[in-house]
Amino acid sequence: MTDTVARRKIEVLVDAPLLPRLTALADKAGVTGYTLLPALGGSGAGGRWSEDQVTGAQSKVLFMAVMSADKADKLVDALGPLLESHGLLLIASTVDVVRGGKF
Amino acid sequence: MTDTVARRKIEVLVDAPLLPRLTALADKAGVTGYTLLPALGGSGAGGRWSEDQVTGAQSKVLFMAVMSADKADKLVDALGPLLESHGLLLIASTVDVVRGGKF
Amino acid sequence: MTDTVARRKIEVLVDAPLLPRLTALADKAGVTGYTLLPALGGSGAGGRWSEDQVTGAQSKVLFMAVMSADKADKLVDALGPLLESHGLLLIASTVDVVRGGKF
Amino acid sequence: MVGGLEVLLSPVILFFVLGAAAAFARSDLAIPEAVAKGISLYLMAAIGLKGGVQVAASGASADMLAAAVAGLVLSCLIPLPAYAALRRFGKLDAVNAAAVAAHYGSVSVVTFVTGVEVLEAGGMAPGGYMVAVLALMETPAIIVGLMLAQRGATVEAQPKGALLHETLLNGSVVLLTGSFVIGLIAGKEGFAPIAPVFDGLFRGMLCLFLLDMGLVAARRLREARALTARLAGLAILFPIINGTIGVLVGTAAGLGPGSAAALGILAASASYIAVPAAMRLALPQADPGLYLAMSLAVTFPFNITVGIPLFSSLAARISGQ
Amino acid sequence: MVGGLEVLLSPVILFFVLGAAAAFARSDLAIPEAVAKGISLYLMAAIGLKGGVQVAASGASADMLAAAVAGLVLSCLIPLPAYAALRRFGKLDAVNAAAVAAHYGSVSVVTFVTGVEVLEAGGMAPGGYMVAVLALMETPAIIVGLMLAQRGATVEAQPKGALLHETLLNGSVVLLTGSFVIGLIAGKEGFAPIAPVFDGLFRGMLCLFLLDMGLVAARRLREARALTARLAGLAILFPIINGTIGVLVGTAAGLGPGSAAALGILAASASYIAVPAAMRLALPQADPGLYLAMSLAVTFPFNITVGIPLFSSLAARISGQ
Amino acid sequence: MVGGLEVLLSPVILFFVLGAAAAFARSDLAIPEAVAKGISLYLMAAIGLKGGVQVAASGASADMLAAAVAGLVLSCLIPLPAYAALRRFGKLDAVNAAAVAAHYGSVSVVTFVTGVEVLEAGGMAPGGYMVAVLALMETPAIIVGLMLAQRGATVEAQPKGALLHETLLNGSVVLLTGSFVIGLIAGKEGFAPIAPVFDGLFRGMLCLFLLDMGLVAARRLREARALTARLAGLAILFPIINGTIGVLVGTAAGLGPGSAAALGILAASASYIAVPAAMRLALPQADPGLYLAMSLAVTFPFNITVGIPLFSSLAARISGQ
Ligand SMILES: Nc1ncnc2c1ncn2[C@@H]1O[C@H](COP(=O)(O)O)[C@@H](O)[C@H]1O
Ligand SMILES: Nc1ncnc2c1ncn2[C@@H]1O[C@H](COP(=O)(O)O)[C@@H](O)[C@H]1O
Ligand SMILES: Nc1ncnc2c1ncn2[C@@H]1O[C@H](COP(=O)(O)O)[C@@H](O)[C@H]1O
Ligand code: NA
Ligand code: NA
Ligand code: NA
Repeated sequence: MTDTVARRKIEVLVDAPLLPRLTALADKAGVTGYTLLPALGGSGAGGRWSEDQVTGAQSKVLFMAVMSADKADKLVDALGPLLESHGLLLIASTVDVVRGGKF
Repeated sequence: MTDTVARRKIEVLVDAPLLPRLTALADKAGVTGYTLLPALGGSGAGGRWSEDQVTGAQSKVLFMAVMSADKADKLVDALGPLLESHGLLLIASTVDVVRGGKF
Repeated sequence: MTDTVARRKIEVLVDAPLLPRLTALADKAGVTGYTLLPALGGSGAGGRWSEDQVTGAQSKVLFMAVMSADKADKLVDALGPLLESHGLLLIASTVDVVRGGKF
Repeated sequence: MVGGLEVLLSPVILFFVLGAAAAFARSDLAIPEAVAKGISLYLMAAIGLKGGVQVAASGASADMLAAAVAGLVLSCLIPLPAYAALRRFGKLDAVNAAAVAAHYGSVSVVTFVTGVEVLEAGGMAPGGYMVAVLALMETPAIIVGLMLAQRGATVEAQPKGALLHETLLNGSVVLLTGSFVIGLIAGKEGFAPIAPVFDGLFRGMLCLFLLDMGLVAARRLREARALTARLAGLAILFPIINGTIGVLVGTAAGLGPGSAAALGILAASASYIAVPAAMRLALPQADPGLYLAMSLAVTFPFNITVGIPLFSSLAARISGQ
Repeated sequence: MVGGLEVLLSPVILFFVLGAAAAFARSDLAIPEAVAKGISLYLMAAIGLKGGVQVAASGASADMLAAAVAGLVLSCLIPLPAYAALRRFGKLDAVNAAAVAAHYGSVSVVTFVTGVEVLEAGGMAPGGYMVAVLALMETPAIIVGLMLAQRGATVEAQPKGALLHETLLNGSVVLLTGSFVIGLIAGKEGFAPIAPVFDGLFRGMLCLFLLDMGLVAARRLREARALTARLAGLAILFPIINGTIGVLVGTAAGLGPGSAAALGILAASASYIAVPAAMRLALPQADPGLYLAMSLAVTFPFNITVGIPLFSSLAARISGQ
Repeated sequence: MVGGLEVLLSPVILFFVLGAAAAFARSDLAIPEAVAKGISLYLMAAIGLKGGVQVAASGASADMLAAAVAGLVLSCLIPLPAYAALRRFGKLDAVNAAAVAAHYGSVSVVTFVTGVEVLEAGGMAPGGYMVAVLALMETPAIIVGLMLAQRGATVEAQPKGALLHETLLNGSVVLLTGSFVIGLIAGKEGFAPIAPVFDGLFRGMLCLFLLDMGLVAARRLREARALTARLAGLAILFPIINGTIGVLVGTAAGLGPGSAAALGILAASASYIAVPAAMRLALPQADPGLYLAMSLAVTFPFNITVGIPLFSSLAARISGQ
């Protein structure tokens, strides 16, 4: 059986124009491995939105990164102010990965 | 360290033309915060499909919402008949979020 | 209350041209239910990439499948060599599903 | 007259064949879905505009009303024998038979567009009002199909209003009808400045779109597990019979050979946009793999390559051209 | 002269109306976002090229400088009274009022493009240099808006350099300016081989784009919960006042009626691309639902249907044409 | 003759420069990927059709065979010295050197298309059959590259059949070849009705596509961490040497100056579609950041701006035009 180890997965739903700022913060926190997924639309306290490339103002992207628990704590702390000021959604969970040394 | 609290994350893979019905049910169950992610294709009991905007008949969307355990139970119950009649995939898991008061 | 049962969710981030090979391996391991999500971009040991349909060489897709723990072990084993040779990201986690008989 | 081989060797059809061949050979050739969808919307706007402009020029006529009535009646009645054949000969259950029958009562915009292209190239242009008939024929069969399903099986009661709304206001009906009305208002003069896009590019865009349709149809055929030989046979028989009836009814209703041929093409064609979406909502038990395989993977290619020349020459022969 | 009704019945405007009607009727008609974005980039490249080619032909002129100065001054000053009105009459807090005010100081490329189209059809083509004025007017109001916000509320200090960079080099400014320069270099001769795309297709593409804009604007209006009657009123009042001022300033600055009308249209229009993106970054407390509802769902449709003919005839009348 | 500066100042090249400048300045200008991909498919279909129509008009010739053989030989042999140079001078390991070498043996469709455009504008149109040569040259180098990799390192045995299949039937080869055959069948007359799209729009579409390629290439260059000065040097040296050889071989093989120039452009160009995809599958240890940086971020821009005029004037001079 292939060995797996537990790691933390952090997902942040972020406004597209804000993405460079988010990845820069992640970079500073030592998180250099991540994947971006597109979002189509959604609804929240600020009403409904849907991906609309013409305006672009309300496009959002799902930032997803797997890392050790330590780094996850650091990342969440580093992102704190940005999450707060821009009201971003952050989801953390525990997952298993193969070749844990990478993370 | 930033505080996080446990919440439930519900994901439903839904046929695009059925989406308005799903969000209406979620709304009734008090779930107003959600995000939609596009799907590219897949395979299941009903065979393979792949996103094909020309026909549109087999486009699917991933509905994702984070909420308290209570609301999650209510939502799953409310969606029950629709999941059953249309054979939808529902995945629930436990995640940690910051600023838990929102959910 | 609707009954849910625990299952394993396996996610693999795979290069688009490699996808047929991955689904063929999954098929052999008895995993016929899966969903594909598009990815926009990311960063890792191999540097940054972003979805770029013109070249196509660096498009990636997120393969996602829910299954029993048994099958999950088999799938991870079956994918082992491919994950290794192509350096793919595999994430496993435990989720709850309704109508568990399907999986 | 519209020659068979000549039509088959026109670039429009050859691009369709190229797409199908690429898919059968498992090439990774693919047109981005957003682009294909964009072209399909363009084709609808263009055909709508051109129809409206033509009617604006020629004025309303008795033909128009006759064609509308004939089209409506055909799209309501075609599902009935189709349902019977699907149940008995095709061995489908009530729900699947009803879902498939609804597809054959409705129409395919691209088949119509390709047909008009072929008819025009052959000097048999149909009346501009046939676009309105096309829009009229898109949705009634959905209702008939649902009634058949409810008679034959216990089907979950649906929020009727919602479905009717979704059906009547589905994107292609709205775009076709809206463009037709814009064409009517604009007339020849108003159309002139936008003609380079909506007229000049039409054939070339149709080539690119049929390339995609060839890919889509052939991929679906390759993966069609639910398609039995009997069902494939019906998917070829239906267009032959319905198309012939359409041409005869059109001629009997007094339409010219071009419009009668177009009515035949509409009757022969099967929906793969509006009806599948409606069935997914209202008859989720029906298998999309089945109804899309029949309408999109068998009937559509048959009509593009064989049906259109067939009904065109039939209409020409009957009318004595 | 540019007739009101005639303009309203041109296909360009009718497609906008069709889109809006489809969205209000809750049709599922939708143009793929990637395609709509592609068309909008095409329109910017085309208008930029055409402006550059025109200036290459006519040479630099005093008009050009006058128009540039007038445009810059307008885009810096318009936010000030707008801010006051939004706070007092509109009852908005400082941050939201500042964000909305910035939108009205900036401009909408599609409104300008549609305006040029209408003016040209009416024989009142503005000078090619107005494209450069358009590019100049896109960003200054963002700075003014942020200054207003910082005066009126404690706003998180932003990395200024980053924001300025993002604003000045936003895609539409770069594409407009770049295409303008390419047009200048290429001139009439260099433009000829690409004219079939950038000139011949222009009006038809604008039709398709306005169809999408009608859908987008009407959907946003339907979902605009933050839009009070007072704010909706301001979203109509602002273009009327700003547009009139723009025409007067343009005429006083010595511009011909076409260019004065174009300056009025620019002044009347409100940004819905560059400014929202900048606000999302720099003023995240401001509500996008609010500023997009005003600029995109109310002011944009008003300008397309009423504002453009209004400012055109105003400019024509003042100049005594 | 094809003048250097004149070419550099044509809109087609200027749009490429604009894209590159925007990316270097970190503008957020971006063309939706689906649209860019759609345009690239359009360009392939158009160049294929035009080539086929030309061959249909002029008939098969000895030139055709000579060009095909020359192209095939070049694409098989070019990787060998390239591999040696990459290992010794470039200091790459065997796998990466083999992967990069394969890219230079194969070709870039857009470089060819731009080259044909420039040659036609300069009155040196190459033979229509060069499109077939382009298709022939796309894949052989992949096999050569894999053989080099297997000689130089222990490389995981691949399912050969699968790879060969994927390579030979990759989308661009199928579309180019298919369109060429359609052009052959349709001939001038069959092409006429679709000419407004596939001929009229060609140059303008190429402008928009090169705008995107400028963005893509410059972004990649900015993020190319693996690119050493030595490798960047090779990425400029390779096209100069290979292009010159291509022109000489073409002239020696008896091709006219236009076709010889086109062969030079093909030899100089490096693949960034078919080969990267094949390498990702068959040589996953090779670094995509490396081979895409060399082929797409250095060689492609070099060829567009310098290489094409260079090989064109070389061919003209040799043939004494
Ligand atoms: N509970 C939730 N679950 C999933 N997505 C959410 C949730 N709440 C908010 N979102 C997403 O975050 C966006 C911004 O949320 P808000 O700031 O509440 O408007 C929404 O438009 C949704 O896309
Ligand atoms: N076990 C699974 N894991 C992930 N996705 C699934 C699974 N089973 C089904 N799906 C998705 O749900 C769709 C419908 O499933 P089915 O009703 O089984 O055909 C499939 O096409 C897949 O996209
Ligand atoms: N820790 C991580 N979390 C999320 N995605 C990752 C992570 N590491 C790598 N990836 C993704 O996997 C791709 C390949 O990773 P690598 O092989 O490290 O370059 C990256 O470009 C990312 O999209
Ligand atoms: Na029919
Ligand atoms: Na303004
Ligand atoms: Na080469």
